[in-house]
Amino acid sequence: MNLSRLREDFPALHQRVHGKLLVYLDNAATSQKPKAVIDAISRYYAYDNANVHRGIHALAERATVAYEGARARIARFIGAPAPETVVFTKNASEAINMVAYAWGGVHVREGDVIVTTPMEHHSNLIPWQQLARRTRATLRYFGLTPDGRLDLSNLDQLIDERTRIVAVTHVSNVLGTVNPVRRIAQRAREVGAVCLVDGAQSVPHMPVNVQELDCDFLAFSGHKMCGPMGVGVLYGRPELLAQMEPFLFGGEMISKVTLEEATWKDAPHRFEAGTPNVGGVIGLGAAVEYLEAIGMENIWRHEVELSRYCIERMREAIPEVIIYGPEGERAGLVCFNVPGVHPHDLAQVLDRDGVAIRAGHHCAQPLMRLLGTPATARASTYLYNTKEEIDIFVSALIRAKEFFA
Amino acid sequence: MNLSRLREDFPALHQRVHGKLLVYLDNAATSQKPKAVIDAISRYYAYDNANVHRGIHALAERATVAYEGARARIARFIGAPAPETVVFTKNASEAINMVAYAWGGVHVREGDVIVTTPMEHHSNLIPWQQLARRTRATLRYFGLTPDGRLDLSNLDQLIDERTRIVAVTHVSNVLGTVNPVRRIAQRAREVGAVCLVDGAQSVPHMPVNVQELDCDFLAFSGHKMCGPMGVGVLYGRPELLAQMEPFLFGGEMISKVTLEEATWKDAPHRFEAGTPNVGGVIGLGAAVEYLEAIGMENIWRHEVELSRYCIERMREAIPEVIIYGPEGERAGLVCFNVPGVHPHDLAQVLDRDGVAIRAGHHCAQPLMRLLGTPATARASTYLYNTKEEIDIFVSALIRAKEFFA
Amino acid sequence: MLEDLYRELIMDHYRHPQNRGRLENPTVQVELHNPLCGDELELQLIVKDDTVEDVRWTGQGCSISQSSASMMSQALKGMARDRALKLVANFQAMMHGEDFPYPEVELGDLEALSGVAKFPVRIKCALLAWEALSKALNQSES
Amino acid sequence: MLEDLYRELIMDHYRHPQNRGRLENPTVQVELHNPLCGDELELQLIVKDDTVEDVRWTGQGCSISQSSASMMSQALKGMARDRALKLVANFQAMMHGEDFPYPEVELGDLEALSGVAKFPVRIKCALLAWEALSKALNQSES
Ligand SMILES: Cc1ncc(COP(=O)(O)O)c(C=O)c1O
Ligand SMILES: Cc1ncc(COP(=O)(O)O)c(C=O)c1O
Repeated sequence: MNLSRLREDFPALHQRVHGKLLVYLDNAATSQKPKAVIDAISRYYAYDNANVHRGIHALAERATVAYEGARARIARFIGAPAPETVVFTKNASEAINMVAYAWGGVHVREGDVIVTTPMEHHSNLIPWQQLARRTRATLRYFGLTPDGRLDLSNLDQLIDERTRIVAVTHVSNVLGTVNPVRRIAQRAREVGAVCLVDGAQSVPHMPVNVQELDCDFLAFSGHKMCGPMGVGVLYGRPELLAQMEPFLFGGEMISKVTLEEATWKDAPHRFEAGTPNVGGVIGLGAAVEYLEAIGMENIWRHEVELSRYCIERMREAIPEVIIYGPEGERAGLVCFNVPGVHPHDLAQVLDRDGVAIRAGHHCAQPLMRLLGTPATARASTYLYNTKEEIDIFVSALIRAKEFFA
Repeated sequence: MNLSRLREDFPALHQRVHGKLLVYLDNAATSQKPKAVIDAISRYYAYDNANVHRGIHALAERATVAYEGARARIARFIGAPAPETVVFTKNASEAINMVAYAWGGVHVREGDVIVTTPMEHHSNLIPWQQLARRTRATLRYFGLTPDGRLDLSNLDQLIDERTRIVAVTHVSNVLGTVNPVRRIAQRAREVGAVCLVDGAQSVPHMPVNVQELDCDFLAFSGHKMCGPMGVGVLYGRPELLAQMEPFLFGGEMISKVTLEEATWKDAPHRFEAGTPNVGGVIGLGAAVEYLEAIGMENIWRHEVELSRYCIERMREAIPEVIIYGPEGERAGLVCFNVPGVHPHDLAQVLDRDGVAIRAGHHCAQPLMRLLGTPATARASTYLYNTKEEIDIFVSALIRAKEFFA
Repeated sequence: MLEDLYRELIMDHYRHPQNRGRLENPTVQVELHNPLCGDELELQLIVKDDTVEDVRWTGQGCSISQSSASMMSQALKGMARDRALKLVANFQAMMHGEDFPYPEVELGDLEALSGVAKFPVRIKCALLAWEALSKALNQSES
Repeated sequence: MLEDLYRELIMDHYRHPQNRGRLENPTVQVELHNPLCGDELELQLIVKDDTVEDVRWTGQGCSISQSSASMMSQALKGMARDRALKLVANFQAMMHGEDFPYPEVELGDLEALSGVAKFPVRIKCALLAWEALSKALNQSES
């Protein structure tokens, strides 16, 4: 990876903020976009914009080919067996809600068990809480080890014959832990449960193959992987999608409609009611093309190395720093606290040095409670971040600490 | 309105299709985008892109200000009493589904009545069919007059004390009829029902003021009004939004979360789970700014005149043409059939002359059945269309008719 | 080119559809429609001794769907069930621009529809009758 | 400028918070939190004869939310309920860059927090204690 060349592709990275060069370390919230993606969207709106699927004219045909082409590319990117297994939503959250309503609403009954973990993002937690409440099912949680991994010692009791669905994040957006989702999905399969993987923090950063993971559903968001906002993806095993009733109703997803009733198209269209975000999907297709050209293996190695370097430098500079999550290989994000300085104040002071980090509960309040802190600071990297940026971040951190001392 | 200057703003209009200058008459499906909108989106992604609401750094602040600023502008545009009454969805369909689930699911019970019309787009029909099915409520339909208006003669019996919700389109996407929604909303209020107006075909084309209409909900889509795809709007009366439980769960919409339960933020955030389409909303804000500068009154007058001219010219050229919908003032769209030529074939042949129209059921199968045809052709205009384009369209129509004669 | 789509033979069948109508005693019938455009088609067959003895169809649709049904019905009469299934496969392959799986079964006049493959949105129109045929033949399996 | 936000007085209150702790016998107490960041605050008052006789607060949060609570608690002691409500309104106006609705009620030291108004995301931090106060005073209405 030629970092300085690659950075040229991202216009947002070359701006000054409060007079300082921007160091963008808030990638777990959303990534910046390469010019290729921004231009693909502009070009679509400038020349090919039309509603898809039903139009006979040239623009509608171009838009449909581009939209379905992006679907095929994204399917290949995650190793999906067919384009039809990829449903477009507005974000990962909608994808997860769709499964909770459309699959869960039918297959989960009173007394059944839903298994999830205390390290989930709210988007992969509250839909299951609500499903459990609606169906009177039981919500059961993995334990966490002291170093922030899932406790697998009781896996077979945790995921038992009463379990209908296991919802687990691939990579924690707080701890950086990479969870053994293949093993968990296998156990789910053994007891006849389905396994949904929240890939919001994995798909953008590492090679992910749904057939190797052998999961039933995978949800992720385009905006965290160089794509535009407003596009999420739900991958579903073909048999499961075929069984699922739709969840949103309207144009594009119907087969036959009378005043009394309606029948549905097959997946994926059945789950895409209304005009889809064609421009957004095309943008995500361009993002995937961009990422593939760089190589997901390379991106992952780069980020693992960055987070290792980052943690090392932080500990050197501020020995009392608290770093959350496991030692060893972990994703390119670091949640931390500097004793005596609230993460908000850290983020504020760092911002004035041009360094963008995030502070707060990271949509993981239950995990915050387990970690014994109401909030943390988080520095999260992506393919374009450099060690020099980590150095700037750490220097800014030292200044911030001194400011509040 | 200086049409030739205005047309300069739309890059898509200046292309050739099969060697002919594009005449885009598929605006009811989706509109073209002015450069101001395309640039606003590019600029956002190039410089201000960040996740909103929770970030302390400069980009997050800029993104949040722009996102909430667009909300305020859009609220003003429809005469909403406050920005908080505007909820962003992915399209009009999702907005309507949200009301059917989140309001309907709670307030509609067995034996209650839901009133709608046979001229609805599937997106404002199937959500109510499904709600009626889930709750065992009764679905009741307005009658249509022979010239394609709502029959109001039995309004007081139709909307009676058992009625909970009335869902009606403001402008029909097939007939061009402008429905008297203010009168209908008033009747709904009298019996304590709420009234949802589908503004997908009105908000882009005419001045719409929710307080003048006195409706409870208004749904519309950004992509039909010069904005990008992937953004819809649900306006809701503040008291109703405050009562409504959320419908999608996840990040951004919560207040407090434990492993067992969660509480919600107030509207509108309560209804915006997950990362919103910030870029799309900013694009819609720019679209509204663009439309306001031209003036919705001017746009409406222009389109009324265009459809009058179009119908006149079509009848002159092809006396046997069948035109659906009322005589007199109607929206700028014309559904029609040329006897002996299937609308698909018309659309195909017109496409080769550079003229983009739509053919099919226009997501209104029940209405097609009432009109006694499986499909129609549709030419639909917007602010940038000209009488010269109508002339080109009509000439192409004559050639197409001859081709199939 | 528009002429690739609307060949003379196609227009002939559209203007003078063959075997349009209903049978008194079909052994199998199938109703299908194309949700994209609202086209509808009802296909009736008399299949006896593994042979398609008679065919009728009714429906509403564009020139492509109507002529495809008309030409199909003509090709079909008296054809062995097996061969008809192979014809379906060949026709579908032609629409998707693929090689014929059964080159020994010739499409004859039906090749006039090959131009449709260049018009992605219209492929569904051409295939509607064939989907109905495929269903009908599978249902008539004894 | 960062100095507008982190004025000396604010940092003093952050490092040495006033009236932090819990009361034995509060007449009213309110717990609030800021969902944007997880900040939490519990406010306890003793309101007697329409006067705020004592104040304590606990909670976790950033320098702005903590110093705001601390400075508020200092200003509040012995203040008439009515005047306290006006102080809330003035403080909120200051945060939103509006004119004081009750110019006769002075903010005193609290003006040190005026710089927060330039940092939109932090306004909620500064307001947390005041929202709690507003709720508490309304609840303590006799
Ligand atoms: C009257 C009407 N209602 C609803 C819709 C649905 O809009 P969308 O597809 O953007 O959800 C449309 C547009 O197709 C429409 O014309
Ligand atoms: C692990 C995880 N899951 C789900 C989400 C939700 O993604 P979105 O907000 O795009 O729906 C996020 C991102 O915020 C995340 O980090």
